[in-house]
Amino acid sequence: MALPLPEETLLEMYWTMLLSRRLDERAWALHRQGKIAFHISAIGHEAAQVGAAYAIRRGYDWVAPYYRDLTLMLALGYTPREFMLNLMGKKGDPSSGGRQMPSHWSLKRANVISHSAPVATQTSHAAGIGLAIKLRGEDKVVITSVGEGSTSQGEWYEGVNWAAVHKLPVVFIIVNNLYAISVRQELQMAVANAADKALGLGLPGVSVDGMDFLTMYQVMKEAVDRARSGDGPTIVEARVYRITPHSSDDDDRSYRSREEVEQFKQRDPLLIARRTLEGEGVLTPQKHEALEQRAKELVDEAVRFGESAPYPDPEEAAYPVYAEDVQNA
Amino acid sequence: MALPLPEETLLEMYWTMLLSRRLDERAWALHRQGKIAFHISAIGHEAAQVGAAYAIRRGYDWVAPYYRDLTLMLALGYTPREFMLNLMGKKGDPSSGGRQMPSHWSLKRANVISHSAPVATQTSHAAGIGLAIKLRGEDKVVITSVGEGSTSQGEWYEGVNWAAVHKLPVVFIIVNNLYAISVRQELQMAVANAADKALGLGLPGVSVDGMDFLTMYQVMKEAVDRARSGDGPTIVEARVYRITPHSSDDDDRSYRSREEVEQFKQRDPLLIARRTLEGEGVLTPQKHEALEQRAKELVDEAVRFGESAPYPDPEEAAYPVYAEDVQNA
Amino acid sequence: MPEATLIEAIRQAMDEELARDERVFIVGEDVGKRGGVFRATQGLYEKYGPQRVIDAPLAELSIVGVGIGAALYGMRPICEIQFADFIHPAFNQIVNEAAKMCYRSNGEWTVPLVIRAPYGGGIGGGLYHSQSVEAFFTHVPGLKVVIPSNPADAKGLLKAAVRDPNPVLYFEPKKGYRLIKGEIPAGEYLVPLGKANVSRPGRDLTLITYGMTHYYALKAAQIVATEGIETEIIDLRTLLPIDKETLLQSVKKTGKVLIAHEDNLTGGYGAEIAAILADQAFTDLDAPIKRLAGPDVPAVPFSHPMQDWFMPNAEKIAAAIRQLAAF
Amino acid sequence: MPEATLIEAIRQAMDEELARDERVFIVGEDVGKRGGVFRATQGLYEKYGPQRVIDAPLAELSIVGVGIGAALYGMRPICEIQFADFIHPAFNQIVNEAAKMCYRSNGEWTVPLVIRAPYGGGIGGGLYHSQSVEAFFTHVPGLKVVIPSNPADAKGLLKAAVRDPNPVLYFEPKKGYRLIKGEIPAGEYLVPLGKANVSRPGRDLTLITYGMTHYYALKAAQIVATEGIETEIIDLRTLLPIDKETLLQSVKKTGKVLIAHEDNLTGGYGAEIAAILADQAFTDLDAPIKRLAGPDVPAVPFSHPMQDWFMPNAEKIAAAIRQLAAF
Ligand SMILES: Cc1ncc(C[n+]2csc(CCOP(=O)(O)OP(=O)(O)O)c2C)c(N)n1
Ligand SMILES: Cc1ncc(C[n+]2csc(CCOP(=O)(O)OP(=O)(O)O)c2C)c(N)n1
Ligand SMILES: [Mg+2]
Ligand SMILES: [Mg+2]
Repeated sequence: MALPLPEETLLEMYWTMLLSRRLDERAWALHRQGKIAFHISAIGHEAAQVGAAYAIRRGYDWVAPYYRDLTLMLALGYTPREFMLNLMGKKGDPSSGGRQMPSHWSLKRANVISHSAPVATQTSHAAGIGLAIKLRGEDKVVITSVGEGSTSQGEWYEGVNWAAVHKLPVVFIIVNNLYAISVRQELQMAVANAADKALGLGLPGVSVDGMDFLTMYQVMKEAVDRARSGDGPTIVEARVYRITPHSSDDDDRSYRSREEVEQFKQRDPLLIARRTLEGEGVLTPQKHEALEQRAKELVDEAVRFGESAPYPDPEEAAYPVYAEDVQNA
Repeated sequence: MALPLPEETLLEMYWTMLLSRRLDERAWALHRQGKIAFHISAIGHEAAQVGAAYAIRRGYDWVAPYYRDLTLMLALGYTPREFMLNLMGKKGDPSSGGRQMPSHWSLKRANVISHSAPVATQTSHAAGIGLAIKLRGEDKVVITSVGEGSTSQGEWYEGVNWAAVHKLPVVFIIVNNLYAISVRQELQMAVANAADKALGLGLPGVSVDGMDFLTMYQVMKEAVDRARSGDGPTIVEARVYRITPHSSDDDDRSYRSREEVEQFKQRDPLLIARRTLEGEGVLTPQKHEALEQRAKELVDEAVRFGESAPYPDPEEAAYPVYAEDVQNA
Repeated sequence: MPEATLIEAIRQAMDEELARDERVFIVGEDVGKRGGVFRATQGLYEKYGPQRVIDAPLAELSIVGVGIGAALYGMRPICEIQFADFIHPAFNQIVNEAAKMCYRSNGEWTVPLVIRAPYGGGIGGGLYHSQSVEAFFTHVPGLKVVIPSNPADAKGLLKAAVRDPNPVLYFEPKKGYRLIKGEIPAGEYLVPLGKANVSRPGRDLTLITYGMTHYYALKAAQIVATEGIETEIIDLRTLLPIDKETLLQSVKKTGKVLIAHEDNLTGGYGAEIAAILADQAFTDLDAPIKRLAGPDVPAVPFSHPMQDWFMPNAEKIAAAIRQLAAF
Repeated sequence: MPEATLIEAIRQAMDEELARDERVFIVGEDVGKRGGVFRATQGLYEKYGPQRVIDAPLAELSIVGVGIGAALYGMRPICEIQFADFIHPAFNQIVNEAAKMCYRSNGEWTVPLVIRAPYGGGIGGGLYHSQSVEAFFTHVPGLKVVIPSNPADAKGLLKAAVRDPNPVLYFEPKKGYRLIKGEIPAGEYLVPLGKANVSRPGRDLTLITYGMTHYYALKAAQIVATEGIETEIIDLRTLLPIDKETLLQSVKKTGKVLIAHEDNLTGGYGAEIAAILADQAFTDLDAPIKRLAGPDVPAVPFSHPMQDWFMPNAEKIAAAIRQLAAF
């Protein structure tokens, strides 16, 4: 297989996935220890996210993510320390200064817009950014993601429709992990693949194995190039699996079997990536071990940093309601 | 051509279209005379509506219409007198007792539910009726209609999606007259045919010449049969043209050429129906003349009836806000 | 009388209504196998099956829209909105459709529908899992709006809501789901919609409240009672239609009014109560009408110190009582 | 100073802002070739082209959502909702997104967006072309809500709204589009948001109102003036944030308050004004705070006699003034 990216980049992608996984696992541990109140996980989704991130010009293109996009965020320069501030609701959390729940991202320096919890509302924001890019005649692209369940929302449909009608430079990622909390895909949609929704909206739709970071990267790259060259939007469905419960508030045993979960763990995106990269001689067990070591150190350090960081002052909650009140500018 | 329905029924369908046209024309005249405040027209849409009406078991199946469905309503037993009460906002208007604008239908005796002005809200109502029919194990069917522009609403998408997921006995009619007021189809959707939206929702979609009542009838009949037999919903796109301005408040000269309108008048659904029926020997010029005569009499009588009918008392406006206040039951 | 938590009371009400009337069904996200994210419908899917307890697509407007359609056909749907914060996509269906159906059809069509949604903060839910949304709907004629404050009312009001021929919004104080316990009268138990409850009699001032804030209010009244201030508390229970009678009677007696709710102040439900009293009880008033409400920020923040800053509690209410009593 | 109608003033404001700032664009249904169903954007499509005056799909939530996205990117969109009655599908985008963006991102992202919508009845529009919707939004911190009552304000407020860094809802009294005429100061003319206007001074009572009802209020004040009653009228202009200062000053002087709006009474905007005054002006008040508002029915009916029954007018307001003045 001809590698589509330089070795260094591939290693960076692998590193990002690994770091994401270790941060995510630590978050679950912190939750068990009662040190954080909530976590919503990206475990199983890492390959799809890193594939998407490396298909855009990071820091130049725009991103409208959703709550599972930890790996994507790390690829855009979000740091482990920042994630810990976010998890713990500490001062300096760049997403919201502790106002939003964890994993409700925003990172202005990386062109990541703020999203909310009501699902799919970011879809029309992405279309609007695409419209602005087009009106200004720029060559930027915007990518946006939602879960497959969220495509049941009229919010999603209307946003994609705008981009299709106006041929806007947007890539709409549908992260299909088969479940919306407990509700399976069959109760959300009557099409076999979420990507088939593209057929009704008049844009290309591709369904891809989102457990394989290189496949995801390649499909995303095509879609992003297409958007950048003015040919319009694409829907990319990344087929993944959520290996953990929906969130730290969930208990998934009521709605799916342990066998099913175990089966999908065989296709863990980190294992697949490691196998590919080792097969290509890009990664060695030694290199992997070194990365693990570095991840552990970074995560440990980030936790210490987060724990010693102060909480916001209560009175910070009073602003900024209006742009006039902004005090962090 | 083998006629799909008894001659008598075909004549009835033709009669309904003719009566609808003459009532509609009279409404425009009444508006010009300052006798009514508002009219929204079905002219050009008659064939699609009569085709749909005769495909269901009228009075048994359920209907969630939209404001252009005058012909459909007449086929369901709505009377010229009732239409005049409705146009004039007089007491006894069966849709709303003068509360709603004209052509916002409701006719409980014919299983026609009340619809509002915000477009496409009736789509999920139709899905809900379909769900109720299915839950009760009945063999009824519900049909519902919207314009092609209204399919841009998330409201429409979500309602159809429900029916597709649960295989509900619903037929979703999209009346494509190319315009939503002034906005052409190309600015509403990126698909060539509105029926293509079915591809993204996982149900069959058929695009049909809605200017030909027999074609419309046959396609609707299939879709209704399919729904009744438990095989699920269908989208039927009726390609028509709105020969009049959008409503009595509209001036269509700013957004479409007179040539275009003239061209479509050549395909007037009444002319097509008359040609077909005369060709088959079902209709003769004499019979046609008699129908015209009867229509004129009926319309004249209805106008007189409407004009002499009283307005609602002002205080009627105070109720019924809640079911407890219902005074007409 | 057995003790139950608030959420058990709600579950009981649904269970009994499902058993009583086969037109009743539940529709919402994760209400089936999962039993609801707060477990309000736990066990009902197993008991009544997927035709009576329906896992909906993740799409609130159609959850309500489908409910309306089914109600028009003669069913009695209970729609669950997973969090009140997610009722906004269904606003058009609730306000333009459900609320106006009876009026616009001159009574030919009615919408016997219940929409349940957990509301309120203090549970670390941040901006989008903490909202109070009642004021958007108490402005809408054609809707009924109910908020229970204790298990007995929760059960009796929900059962009455299911039987009501109108669209009823039923907001549940989620922070109280397991926190608030109480006895529930045995057997068939209904609490009529539209009737407020004087949950604590008192002579010095009238404290008007509902839902979770009522829980704090009771505690606050206990605190100030030790200081000799006797607070009369009115638990509204039904916010629309408003039980003006009960309010006016109490104010006639006390002459002082404090209105408390968690939702933000400006344009909140308390404004209407204040406005009614400033008109109809003007001559009975001995002091300015006071409101204690959430601050005018977009929603409850996540981080604990900021959440605490936002939330009402017994101490804040006690302070407001003292100030008003001293007027 | 040239005279203009209300709608001409609105068009002028958009024309000037489009010319001044290339980040400004208009998006809505039929705003292009058709020039808007009320002709508010007439000529602008021809002048600025389809990139600056965009005919949107028939889908309000995405009209607002796309506007928000473009605003985040640095544009200054003006979104037109064809009738205020159709703003409901966009409720989630307005309340959960636009209003909360600045707060939830701790100020990193702001939404400089204007949403224009014609509101109000008396034009034979029935339940869905007559609604007043301001009270849904004046409850939402993070939004600004503006309603002009005359051409000069309409122009100056709209231009200020376009330049405001926040989401601004700008509701236009459609019955007054051609009915209300007035002079507009020449040259660049801005009216600051957040400032009410004492449009008629008087000593006997304060009449607080806005928009179309202000038009009737002026006439009512003229009628009762001939009977010796001097009404002070406050035209709010900006409903959120509220200019409390101006209100309190006036009530200090007159001691009596009548609040008038077309929207239905319960939970309407007037409730908040009454509540503020019942607290902060309590000792200044010589009479109950009165509200004259639309009746509590779901919306304005179509048929003339019923529409008249619903609508406020100069006579109804004059009657309320007389009654209050006599207290
Ligand atoms: C409008 C809205 N309704 C309900 C919820 C509650 N909720 C949070 S996540 C979720 C499931 C989302 O499923 P999916 O879109 O498939 O994404 P996934 O979590 O599987 O990645 C639900 C129902 C919400 N956040 N927003
Ligand atoms: C939610 C909503 N937005 C806007 C309108 C105003 N409006 C009334 S009809 C119409 C055009 C509808 O076009 P289409 O759906 O194609 O139906 P047609 O009138 O062409 O039959 C519009 C924009 C409305 N009624 N509802
Ligand atoms: Mg999912
Ligand atoms: Mg059309």
